Amino acid sequence: MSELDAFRTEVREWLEANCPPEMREPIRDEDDVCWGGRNFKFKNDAQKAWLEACVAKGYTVPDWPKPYGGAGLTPEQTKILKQEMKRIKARSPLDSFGIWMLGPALLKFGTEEQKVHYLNPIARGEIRWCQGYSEPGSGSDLVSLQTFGEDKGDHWVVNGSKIWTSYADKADWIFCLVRTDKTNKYQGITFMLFDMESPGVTTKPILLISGNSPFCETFFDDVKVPKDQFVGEINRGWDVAKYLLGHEREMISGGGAGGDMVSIGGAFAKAFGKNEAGELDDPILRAEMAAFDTDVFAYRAMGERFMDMWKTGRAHPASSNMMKYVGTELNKRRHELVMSGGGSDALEWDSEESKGGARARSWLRTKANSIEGGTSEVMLNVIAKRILDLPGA
Amino acid sequence: MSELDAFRTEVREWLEANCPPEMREPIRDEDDVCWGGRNFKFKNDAQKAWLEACVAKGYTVPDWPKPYGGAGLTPEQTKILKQEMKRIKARSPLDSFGIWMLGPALLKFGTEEQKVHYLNPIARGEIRWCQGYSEPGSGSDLVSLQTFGEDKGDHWVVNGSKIWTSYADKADWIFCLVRTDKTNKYQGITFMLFDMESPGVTTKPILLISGNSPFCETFFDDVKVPKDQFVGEINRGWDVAKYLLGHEREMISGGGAGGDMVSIGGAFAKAFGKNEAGELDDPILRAEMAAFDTDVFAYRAMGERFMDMWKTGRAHPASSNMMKYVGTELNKRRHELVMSGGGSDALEWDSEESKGGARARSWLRTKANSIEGGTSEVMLNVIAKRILDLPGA
Amino acid sequence: MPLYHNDDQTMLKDSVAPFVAEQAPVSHLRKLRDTADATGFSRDLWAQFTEMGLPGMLVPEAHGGLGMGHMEAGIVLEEIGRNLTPSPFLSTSVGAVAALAKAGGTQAGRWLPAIASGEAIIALAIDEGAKHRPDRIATTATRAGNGFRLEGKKCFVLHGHVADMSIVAAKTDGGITLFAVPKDAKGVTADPRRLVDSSLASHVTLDGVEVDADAVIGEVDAGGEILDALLAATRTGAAAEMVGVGQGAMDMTVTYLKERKQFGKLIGEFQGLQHRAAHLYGEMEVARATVMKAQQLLDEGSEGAKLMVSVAKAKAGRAANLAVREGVQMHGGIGMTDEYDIGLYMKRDRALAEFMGDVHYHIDQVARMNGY
Amino acid sequence: MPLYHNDDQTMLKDSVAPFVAEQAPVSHLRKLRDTADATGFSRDLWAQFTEMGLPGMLVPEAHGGLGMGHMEAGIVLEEIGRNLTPSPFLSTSVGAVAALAKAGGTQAGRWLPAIASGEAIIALAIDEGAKHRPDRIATTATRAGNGFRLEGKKCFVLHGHVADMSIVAAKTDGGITLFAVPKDAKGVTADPRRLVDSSLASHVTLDGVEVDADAVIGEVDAGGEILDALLAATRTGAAAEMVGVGQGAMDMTVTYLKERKQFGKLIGEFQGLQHRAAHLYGEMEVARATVMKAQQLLDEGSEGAKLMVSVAKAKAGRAANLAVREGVQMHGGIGMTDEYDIGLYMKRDRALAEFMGDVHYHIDQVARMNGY
Repeated sequence: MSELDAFRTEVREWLEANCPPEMREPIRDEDDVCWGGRNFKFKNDAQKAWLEACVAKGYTVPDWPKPYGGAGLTPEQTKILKQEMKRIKARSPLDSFGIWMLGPALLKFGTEEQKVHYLNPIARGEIRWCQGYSEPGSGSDLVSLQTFGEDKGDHWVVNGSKIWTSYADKADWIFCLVRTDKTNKYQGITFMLFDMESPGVTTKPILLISGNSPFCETFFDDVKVPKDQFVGEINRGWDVAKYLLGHEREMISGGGAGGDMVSIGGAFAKAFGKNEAGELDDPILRAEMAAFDTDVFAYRAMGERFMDMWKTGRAHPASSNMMKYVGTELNKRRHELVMSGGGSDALEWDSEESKGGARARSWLRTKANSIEGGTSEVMLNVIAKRILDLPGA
Repeated sequence: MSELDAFRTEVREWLEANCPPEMREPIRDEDDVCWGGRNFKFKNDAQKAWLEACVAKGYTVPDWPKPYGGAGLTPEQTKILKQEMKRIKARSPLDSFGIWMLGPALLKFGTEEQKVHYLNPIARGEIRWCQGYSEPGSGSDLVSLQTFGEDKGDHWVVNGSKIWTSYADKADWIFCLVRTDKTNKYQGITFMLFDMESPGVTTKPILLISGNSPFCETFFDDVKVPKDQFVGEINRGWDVAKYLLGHEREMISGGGAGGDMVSIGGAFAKAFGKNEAGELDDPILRAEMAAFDTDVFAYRAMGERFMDMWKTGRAHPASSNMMKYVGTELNKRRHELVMSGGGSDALEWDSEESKGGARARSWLRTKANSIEGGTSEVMLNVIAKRILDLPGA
Repeated sequence: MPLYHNDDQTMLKDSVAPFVAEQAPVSHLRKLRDTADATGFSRDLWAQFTEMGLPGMLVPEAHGGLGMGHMEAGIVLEEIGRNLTPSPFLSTSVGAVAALAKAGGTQAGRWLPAIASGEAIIALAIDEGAKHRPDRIATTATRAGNGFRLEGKKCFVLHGHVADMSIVAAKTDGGITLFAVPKDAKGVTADPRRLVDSSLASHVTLDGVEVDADAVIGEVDAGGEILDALLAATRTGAAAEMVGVGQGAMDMTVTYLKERKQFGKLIGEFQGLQHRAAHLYGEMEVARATVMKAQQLLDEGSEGAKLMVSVAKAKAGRAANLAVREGVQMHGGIGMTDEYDIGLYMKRDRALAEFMGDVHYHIDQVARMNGY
Repeated sequence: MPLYHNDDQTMLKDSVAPFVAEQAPVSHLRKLRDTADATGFSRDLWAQFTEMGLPGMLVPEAHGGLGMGHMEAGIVLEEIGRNLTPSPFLSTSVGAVAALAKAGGTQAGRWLPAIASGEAIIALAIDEGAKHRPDRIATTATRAGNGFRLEGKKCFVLHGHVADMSIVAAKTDGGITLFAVPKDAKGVTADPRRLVDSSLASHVTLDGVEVDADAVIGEVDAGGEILDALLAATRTGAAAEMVGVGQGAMDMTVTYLKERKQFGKLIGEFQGLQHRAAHLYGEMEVARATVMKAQQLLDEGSEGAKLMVSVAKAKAGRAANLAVREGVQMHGGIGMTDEYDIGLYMKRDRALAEFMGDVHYHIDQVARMNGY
């Protein structure tokens, strides 16, 4: 038996022993997600036990080095762990922006001290992070950021506001782009970290068209931030932000916002019935679903190729923009078809049968796919300039 | 009986007596079209007799005033004449750029003397005109015209070249945009008329992807043009050209390049057969054809509304650009579907069964619809700026 | 008739447009929504509609209405669409009136004046499943005593929980028959559901509902033609409302393009967005012309109306859908917030798209009517 | 296996790409076309292909070939597509080889070595109508003497008039049987037609053609699976060629955008065109990945191959069609001239789109394979 096979057996046994049955049920709603953090309330004992078991093994961040709270697994081992978890339908023990975003930034740009200091609490689910990039009025245009940190020797005093800060009302700390040099429009931004309990920080949830409020507006009024709480270099926060945007896009295009890339027509054939020829009994919708399915299977192939190339450095650095563009547009189309297939049932907004309007709300939610993490228009600009090398403008 | 009814009866009788049976057959190819001109060879006696009969009545240009060779019909009478000709499937007695383009320009901008002098030979099919707008390297950008007419007192000396001059190799005269003032980029252009037999004029047909050569490159090498051969004002040729472009676009969008706006699916159902449910037996193609047909019927309604509004001055002046855009894009889609419906038969290029590759050649021809007379991109720019009033750039 | 509004129609528009914009703008919808209004529309507003004579505009003059046509109703519906105004106008004053006027007889005499006077709200109980399939009605009406006994389930019945009468399509021995089922009929239960656009539509159960013989609208077994009239009118009306929704969304978006700056420019200066906005404008103009053509053909009683009605519902559906999608996308993040109106346009468009047959249904009808 | 070319495949590409670009660029096609060549391809070029070992690249080593896979064949086909090179590679070296290798037996022994040595050109006589419907074969093969008698009509048979052998699909008592029909068989007439892309495809008449029992490829009545192998290989190959055509058209167009000036700017500076070019790039990348995935699954003998082959043919069809349409439009007037190459890309794309099932056919297959 190869080492990897041995590892697989070990993981399988560990999961069997440690993953509670409740944690093998599908996620039903937001409440089932374990976000961690100072004020997090576990939904039940199983959720808590599962997190603690994973923390002990380093399995909340299996590929991070052990000194930072990970399990130090190789990419092959990480893949096996994921496969085995998927096999038993284990829920993710811990989700957080700390794991997805700040962690990778610190691993790349952080000092050794910062890594130890910040990554461990993330891995243990003790500190929940949020992200502060966009500002009212800036949107896709990060150059126009206005939030300013005035240099006061050993600390900055930060004033301004952020928008689209995910779950800022529930987060403990924020990683945040703050202008620290007004003379340099393109640079002059620092990637700061600070506690959301700092005096002067307030948050206000934003109600979305889906009826949910996953985002906030966040206001900074003379917030004191110690001068050692930044990542990368002062005035070079761009480098960190760009790296993270690429990382986010990779996540989104690698499946996240791409949604379930499975056939849509097959599922609807049941709801619609079939005609004598065995075809879904709405010929035009059938045609649109078949065209969509064709695009889904094709996109899945591209996703595989992209990941294969990305991992081995063969992908064009801007190709994640293309994946993001194609994947998010496709996902929006999927949900238009889901609504169409669902007919008047799918219009229901709060009935029990509709699971509280789940289809309608998801459909509306997908409209943000092509806006968040860089709009489709920005993606197309980047492809045009950086991949096709089209001239200025 | 109303006056119009009486007119209809009169027209009907006249057509019965004067339109030869051969002239009631559908046009099969280019050869069947009567273009007139100095060197025109009639295909047969019927074609000649039909032209002469119409010339005598003023029916080649029925709505032009009688002194210019027309019949002086009112719009209502003109409509009746067209209806009656269509009823018996009468061919057009005379087609020409003189009738379609130069005529309307002269009627609007010409002096009385010019109208009498130029319009009568057009109405009689004696002089065949061609149009010289585009130049190599200018395309949609008429501001960059280079062909220059140097002022020599009583004449200009014209040097330069034109491209996309339709049938220039067969035309007798040309109406042509010539720069006469180099200091004014946006004005400084004169709408000149001159004889293609003038010394220094040469033409070279351009072979198109359809295999036809309806256009030429035309070269001017010290061509002498008398100073009275222009329309409108010197250095204000733009006004005339713009008027004509609008007129051309109106023609195109009013049906010309819009092609036959009839159901495409019905015709193909015969070729494909139907399934037990009576549906065209290629479900995806059927869906595309049905979506296309829906768009065709919709476009036809817009065409009717556009003409109703245009005639009574209710249409936005730039709405012809919108009609042109929508209509030409639709016609390209039609021919993609025709090719798809025709399958491998429609690929044939010169076989007898395929009528010399008629479908394939027509399909390729339609690709120019969204280029000639202003590209789709230019149309969209105009709509954005002039109708939606979007800002600069 | 030319395909633009004549002077009378322009006058109508000039009075209706400011009325709706002032009395029932988008904030009116928000208020109903945020107070979880249980009616689905404002009865005060309906009283104002009545003062304007709107509920009975299609009702024949003999029955106390204005005897106007679909072109005129479309003018009102476009403004309703542009302002996202909740109202029973489409079901009651367009769909029900078309059916009753076509049928004549007792029920027409009873309900048309009540519609014209603003007293009666009528619901259309046609659909029986999540998708519109009026050729597959399973609800049955069997002879019982002097009348009929109705058995079946209906859904997507707008205003079904508050309507004074519902027009119910049911299968009878020899065809389809339409019935006027009053609100208080025994065995009828309406279960209202809040929809994505905050309107209320009911699942209606007909459990052994007994009605008199004169509850039949028109003749027994001959409801097919009346149903066709109802469907044609309601579809065309929904299409007109969608033109209003699309136009409202497009106008908001074009305005935004002229105000919002990004990368140091007004975003409306970017050719990428300009071309998309111009394309949308073209699609909206096509939809508008198509809807007017359908209205004209209906008003003329032309044979070609049926085809053009399906074309109109399909085309208005595509164009309005494009308008709201482009609207949300071009607004960027703010377009995703509940505070901003563009998302409400997307929601209303979605509900109207489904009502009385979606784009796919009507494209399929176009194919069938052309023999393939 | 990762979804990119490995080192050996990259080496193959590095040798094939310059070879095709130098020996058979677009001007090569023009020359054949302008001299009204009656063969449909250059036999000299085919001899050069043979020197490179290309005709037999898919032929098993036991039969004198290189025993490579569809991924490798795709590399060659992409270059053929990019240069619009006329050749019998797809029919002979991909489609016919797939069928013969799958079947084995006498015909494999006879023809595979001849293909590998460049001596044999093979045509695929599958289609019987203007549209590809391989599940509705009407050509019959009835037992006669020691062999079979073939009766029927085939069309869209590329190289049919010059092929040394044609693979003919026919109905037999218990299924489909494939036959190797040699060029000189009595009763076969091939009527070559010039197609829009200047290639030659024949209408083939089989008028009582008598063949020996050993003309059967594989087993009698068991041709379905062999035909499936032929179709899967040819469709995937055509898709790979279309990726080449689309890529060639896109590259020409992007280059043009960087050179052509209008209104005082390079047209590639206009965001309207930039976004369309970027969108096209995305579609081409999707198509490329999909075609590679289909090749990989075919090479692995995976069950999922059939679905992915249809996805690939459909997706490559859509992407290449977009590439040539955008190519002609963005080139403007010059794109309409015969002198410029972009129109030739549009023509080749059209022929390939139709070959072995068009986009509609394959989208429909995707639906069927997913049970709806």
